[in-house]
Amino acid sequence: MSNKFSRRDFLKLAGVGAATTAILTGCGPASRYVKREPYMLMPEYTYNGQSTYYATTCRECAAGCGLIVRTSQGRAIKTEGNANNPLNLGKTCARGQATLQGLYNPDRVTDPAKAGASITWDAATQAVVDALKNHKPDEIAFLMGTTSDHLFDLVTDLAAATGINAPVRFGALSMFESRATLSTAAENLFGQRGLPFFDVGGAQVVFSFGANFLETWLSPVSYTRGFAGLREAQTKMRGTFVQFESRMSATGGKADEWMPIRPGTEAMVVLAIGKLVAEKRGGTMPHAFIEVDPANVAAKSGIKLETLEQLAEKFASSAGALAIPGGAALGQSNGLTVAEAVLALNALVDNFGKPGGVYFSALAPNQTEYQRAASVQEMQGFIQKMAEGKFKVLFIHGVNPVFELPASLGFKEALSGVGQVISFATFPDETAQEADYVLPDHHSLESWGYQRVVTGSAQPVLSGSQPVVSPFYNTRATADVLIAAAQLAGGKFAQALPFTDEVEFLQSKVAPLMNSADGFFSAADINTFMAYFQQYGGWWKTLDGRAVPVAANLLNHSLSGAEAEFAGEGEFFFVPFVSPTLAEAGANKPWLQELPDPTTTVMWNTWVEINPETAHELGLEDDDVVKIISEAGELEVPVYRYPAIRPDTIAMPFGQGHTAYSRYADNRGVNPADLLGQYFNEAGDLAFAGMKVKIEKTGKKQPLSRMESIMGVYGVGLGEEH
Amino acid sequence: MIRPEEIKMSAEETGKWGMVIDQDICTGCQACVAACAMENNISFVGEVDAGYGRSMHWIRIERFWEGAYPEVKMTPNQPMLCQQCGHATCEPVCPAFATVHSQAEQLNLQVYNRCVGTRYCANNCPYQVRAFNWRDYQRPEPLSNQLNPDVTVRRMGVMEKCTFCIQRIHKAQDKAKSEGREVVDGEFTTACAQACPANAIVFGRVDDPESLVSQVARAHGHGVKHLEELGTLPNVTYFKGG
Amino acid sequence: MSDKKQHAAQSHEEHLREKHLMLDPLPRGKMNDMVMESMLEKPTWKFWVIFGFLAFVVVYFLFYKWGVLIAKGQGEAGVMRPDYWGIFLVNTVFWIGISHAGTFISAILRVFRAEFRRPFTRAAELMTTFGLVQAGFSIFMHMGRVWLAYWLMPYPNQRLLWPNLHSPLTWDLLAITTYLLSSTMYLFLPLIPDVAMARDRSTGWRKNLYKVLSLGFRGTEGEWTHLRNAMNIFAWAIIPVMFSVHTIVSWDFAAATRPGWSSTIFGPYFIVGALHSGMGAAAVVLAVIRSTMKNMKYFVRGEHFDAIGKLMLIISMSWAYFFFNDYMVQWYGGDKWTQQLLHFHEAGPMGWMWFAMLICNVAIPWAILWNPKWRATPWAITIVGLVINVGMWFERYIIIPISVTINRMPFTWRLYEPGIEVPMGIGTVALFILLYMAASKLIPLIPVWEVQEGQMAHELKKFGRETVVSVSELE
Amino acid sequence: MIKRLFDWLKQPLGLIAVGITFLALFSLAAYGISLTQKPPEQPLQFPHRTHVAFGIQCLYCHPGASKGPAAGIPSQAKCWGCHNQIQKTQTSELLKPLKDAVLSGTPLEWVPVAQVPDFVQFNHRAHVAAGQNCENCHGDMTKVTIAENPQVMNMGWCLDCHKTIAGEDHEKLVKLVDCGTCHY
Repeated sequence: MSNKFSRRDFLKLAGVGAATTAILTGCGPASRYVKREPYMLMPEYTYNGQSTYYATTCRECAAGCGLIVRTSQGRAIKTEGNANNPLNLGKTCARGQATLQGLYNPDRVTDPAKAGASITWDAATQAVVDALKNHKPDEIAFLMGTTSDHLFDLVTDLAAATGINAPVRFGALSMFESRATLSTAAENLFGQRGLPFFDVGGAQVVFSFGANFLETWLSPVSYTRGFAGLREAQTKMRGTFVQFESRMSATGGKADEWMPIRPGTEAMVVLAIGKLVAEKRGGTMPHAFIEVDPANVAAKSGIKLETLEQLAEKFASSAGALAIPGGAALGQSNGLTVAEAVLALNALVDNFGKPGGVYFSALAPNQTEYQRAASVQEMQGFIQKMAEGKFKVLFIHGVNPVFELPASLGFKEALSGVGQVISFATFPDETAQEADYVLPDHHSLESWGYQRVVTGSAQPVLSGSQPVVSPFYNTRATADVLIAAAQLAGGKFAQALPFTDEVEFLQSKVAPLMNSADGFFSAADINTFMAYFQQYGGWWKTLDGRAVPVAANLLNHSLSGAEAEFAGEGEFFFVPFVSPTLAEAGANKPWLQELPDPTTTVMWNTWVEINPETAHELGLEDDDVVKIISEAGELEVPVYRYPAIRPDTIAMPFGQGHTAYSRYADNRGVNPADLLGQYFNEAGDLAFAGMKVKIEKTGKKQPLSRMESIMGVYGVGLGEEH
Repeated sequence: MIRPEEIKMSAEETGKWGMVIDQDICTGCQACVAACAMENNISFVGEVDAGYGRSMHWIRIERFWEGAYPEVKMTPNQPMLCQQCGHATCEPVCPAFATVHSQAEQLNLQVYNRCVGTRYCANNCPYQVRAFNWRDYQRPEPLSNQLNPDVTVRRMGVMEKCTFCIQRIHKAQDKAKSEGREVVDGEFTTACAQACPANAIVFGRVDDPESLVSQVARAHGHGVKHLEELGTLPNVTYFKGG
Repeated sequence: MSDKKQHAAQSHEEHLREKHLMLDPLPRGKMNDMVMESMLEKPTWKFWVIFGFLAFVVVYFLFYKWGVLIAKGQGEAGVMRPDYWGIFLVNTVFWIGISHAGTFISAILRVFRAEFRRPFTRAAELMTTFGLVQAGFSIFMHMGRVWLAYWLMPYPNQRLLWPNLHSPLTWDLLAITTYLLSSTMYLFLPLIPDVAMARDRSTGWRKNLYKVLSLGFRGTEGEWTHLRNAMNIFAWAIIPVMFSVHTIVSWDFAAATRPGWSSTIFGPYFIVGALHSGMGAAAVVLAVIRSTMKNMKYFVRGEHFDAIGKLMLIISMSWAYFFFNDYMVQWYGGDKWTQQLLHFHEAGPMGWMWFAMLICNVAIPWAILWNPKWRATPWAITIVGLVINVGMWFERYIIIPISVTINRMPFTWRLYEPGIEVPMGIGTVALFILLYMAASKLIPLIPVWEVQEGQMAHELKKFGRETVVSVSELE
Repeated sequence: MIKRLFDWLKQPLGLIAVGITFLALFSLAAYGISLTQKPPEQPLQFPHRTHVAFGIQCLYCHPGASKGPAAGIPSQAKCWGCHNQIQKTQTSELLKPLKDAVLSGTPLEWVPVAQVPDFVQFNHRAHVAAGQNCENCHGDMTKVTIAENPQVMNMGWCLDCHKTIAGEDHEKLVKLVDCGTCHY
């Protein structure tokens, strides 16, 4: 650790421990019972009782929002958005707010461990050294989270220099976001890799085909700001928002019109709207839309032809029309076609590069091309290699594949094919439990680093992280462990990472930005630059860095309007969706568990949404436990009679069902990924919404905790109506 | 005869601090709820108690349904928090003066250490925004490290509710005073307003016509104050929009 | 012929004497002995079994559970949002209601010289005091931080803080405290001559006890005058206290801003409700005393049940009137939340309770009490009394936890599921009975002097051939 | 029986027994009360008296008092700044805990003396800015070794001063006696 950054001299304060003695006052523990430790070395910039604020980056999801963390006497007290960061402009989502409950979670990994027994960091580092030295480069693999961050760069450098396998990034959110589909569609149509960015805020009419952009999709805070812009009444006309999806998401709940189209017909609906729009706009009919027959689409999708025409009219006549693909629409066998069709629809109204239109997301400052996380099909290949024993050492950081990947892919089983699994997990999660070594990384608020903002901001942003508190447990930064191990391993490893610690590595990475003229700040020397970098929470350019897609022959691209194929025998379309409050890794935070789901207001559990009509036909009531059976598996879950879901569709949130992820997550709810089979769309993303399932009654009841009143909201139990 | 323009509203009627909430852009994302819980040391209560109406949220987001499938619609999300009434129903019924009106800040105070737990205030609150500490809800170590030192930690048997982040008000006032100036609009805001990604919540001085909250209220026009007909003089204004 | 007539007249007279305690005098000493006997009678094993069982219930259900409640918080009970008030307050109102009958019988009937009251004023006054004890317990159980209850009392303190006199709960506290003190005094005053009588007829620790309690009462004319004056003053004074107590209790609800509660008629409605349950309870208590204690068949006769039955019938009718009035005005008001609440009362999940309340409070009393024969039948009256009490408990349950389910925020509506309140409520019932059982062994349950006074005043006179009951002024 | 007990108590031995019992209870209570009045056990017998006598200002070691809510306890580094230049520090038995703590890098765990309950949000800055001197509340530090509380810091004491200071100024009074000024 660099001596220049001596914030770790902080004392760990005993803090305002909840003493049990003060119960009679009804308020907190009397100060007398709190151990008060003064600083041994008080930092110059602080006074007792006064807060210090640090800028860092939120790592609850891969978006990379900037945070300002309030600390008081060495404890992190509150996270707020970093108002300077162009991505989130001072705002946060619920998960960002709850970061501290991860930092101070009672069930973190406290010490490095081998097979469950604590070891010293020296022994742990030696284990990494041995793993690196004693194996052939192609027997060593790294699996990392979705985030494109400094650690990924470090491992990439290491891999490039030593010939070990390039790190693979994966996360459940990227799986449910179908990132590969989005970028493949862009590549197919625009001939350029990149993640499309949809400027919701500038648009007048937004048609969203399944995109849950107000929940967890890509960059929720940024897209929510966009949505507010769409609706803002002062500056322009209030924008219209239409959502096409089979189950009303929290995003769909905000739509002016919600179109419950039949799952699998998204592609043809987009094409039909495209055809009608093209007809209204006149000119030659683009190739992609010729084949589709709107009347037929209307019959198949469940939307009336008049409605389709009205929608097309609205879309065609608006000055700022925008269509967004996402969510379950992409997680089907023809997901890529849907994405391409939606981009074609945007091309039709020629909104590329205009306010309220489609852009390529700005590439982050120290990045030359878009690097996306692995698709599930690529993960399948990875697992295959694991199972075949091609990897002797697997390093896992920032991802919990045993939980996040569908069980049918067999990641857990494949782990036994790997000689040595080294996990850097902060929490004793399901994957860490299977690992041979757990070398706990710091919590993100105790860590250095940077993170690329992949999408959501017009400006290219590199969000910076710094430790806001000293490490609470005997953890060590993974970058430091790898650097130390590489140095000990010597040879090409030492040459690949010629640094003394993580901070020096960081400096080497951000140094090229130091003198950029278009930067938010610049500095003459690296120490000043790093000081600014920490103070402002990163570095970003002042100019719009979004590329404008060029698609001269896009409209000649031929697209099939065929229905998606669904696997499985059951009578219900199965739509798993990411819990808006928990997402993939929020279940260990008690306050996130206690946040009501925005649509159902259920807390602390998993439910299955069934249309009340369907439930009536099946003889199901609220809280009845049903067994859901798919090809890949089955699970039992209580029913929520959800009024805004197609009668032929059922939906379940993803985020619960942990077996090991702190006391707040363990054995709570079920994981719908267990039901998913190995079906992919054309881009290799998982067809997570491409299954049909069966429902069986179990006769059991399990009351769901709801925030809402089932009486007041649904009139259940109020008696017959007058 | 007094003409309408001559009628001056007393400070009690206009209030001092107020909030406007734009339901049209509220996405129901719960960021405000989480921010509130983190700022104000609110306990979590666990699955069973949360499901039995004992959750401690100081702000909750209400949504109802209109129509039936397929024409079903979610009503605009309605964040419901203490309305800081100018003429609150909770205040007169407390036998111990634990919930009192702050003359200085025109807020409904809840003095935790004075509360004896009769729960009359909560019963009498037409907005049902008060939360009672039904049990001694535990924060296992080291979760307590994140407790905000500016906010009293409540224990079993006392009532609590949204304070409009009075600790932030005091902090801002103290800072302004130390610098010999008045508090500037936008210098600080409540935790919920600060977190809200859609900027649906705006907080500030409602007695200052130039403050952002007053401007937003004017720009929107038809604001709704909930259950105004009860004469509670709430200080939170809602815009349904749409 | 005249023999026959004379015989008929004689049998009529005998019939009157048999029927009316006041016309059936016994020698003073004998009557005193009867009361003493009933009190000093060695308790049977049954008595001890019941006493022990109740003591266990009190210790476990009331005090142990209360300890649990204090240690673990109100979460042990069924209260939550929006049902912040639950069975504890139902029980409070219920017990205050029970306590009203005592004062009604002993004060109002005394003031109005209703002669049938004489043998059971003591029993009724005991009900008042013991009922208030349960009410007090219940209200303290309800408090989240009961150890700070003294803050509700006005006492000088360095914080310069006083209780909030705007709050109906403060009024309540003052009213109930006043009532408890005055009713205890009022229980004690008429007890003095009887305790003095007992003192002269007992030995050992009892004699010492009674010596203290009788305050040296010897029965001189001066003492009697003072006592009568005191009792008269108290009788008059306690009547407004009694009315105010339940009116103020009703203001806890009527002064609140809740649909279904903001009702101007709650004051008299609650008073009548209180008398309704109190009369029922008095009838049950009398029947139990009559059947379980020695010599009581002489003091408590059919005529008393008949009189109480009539009162019950009248009170039931006025309760029905107030209920209808309240319902009507609430319904006519047309407020949408009140409409919803009224509908919820009848058709909601607890609708059965609403109908049961009407059956218990109106249908059954009306069906049975119109019949003089049934009225004079102790067991029938007992059943009616019990039924009315169940009905009145339901009424309070409907007014509190069921009504607060419905408020102006439908997002929060939730149905109340009682928890620890149930055993603790049973505990208060057990304590009430326990106190009664103890009292029956410690103090004369029949105010002998009052009966004797009545018997002295009553006379059978003959006007021509008619035998007429005449009552002479004693004072 | 009770009578016999009373009779026994009336004789001289009984009276003495009563007296002893009473005295025992009284002194126990007095001891209990005195315990609450004693300054707590500190890791180091810090002599305020000596430091004040050297002319060190309160704010030198407790600079937070003029800047924020907490006056603060000085860091060991601050102590050491002077003390490592003082010869006596190396030898003095009294100063050994400080030397040990600094050299071993372990914290000295001071026990707070002047404190208000957690439900009181006290702010030093406002009081210092209003012209209150430290000794008005904390007493004369030239007289004590370990700091002691010269008064019970209860609400009556706070209010008393607040009311006096507000005087006739209604606006000030409203602010100074508002519950929300200290309790939130």
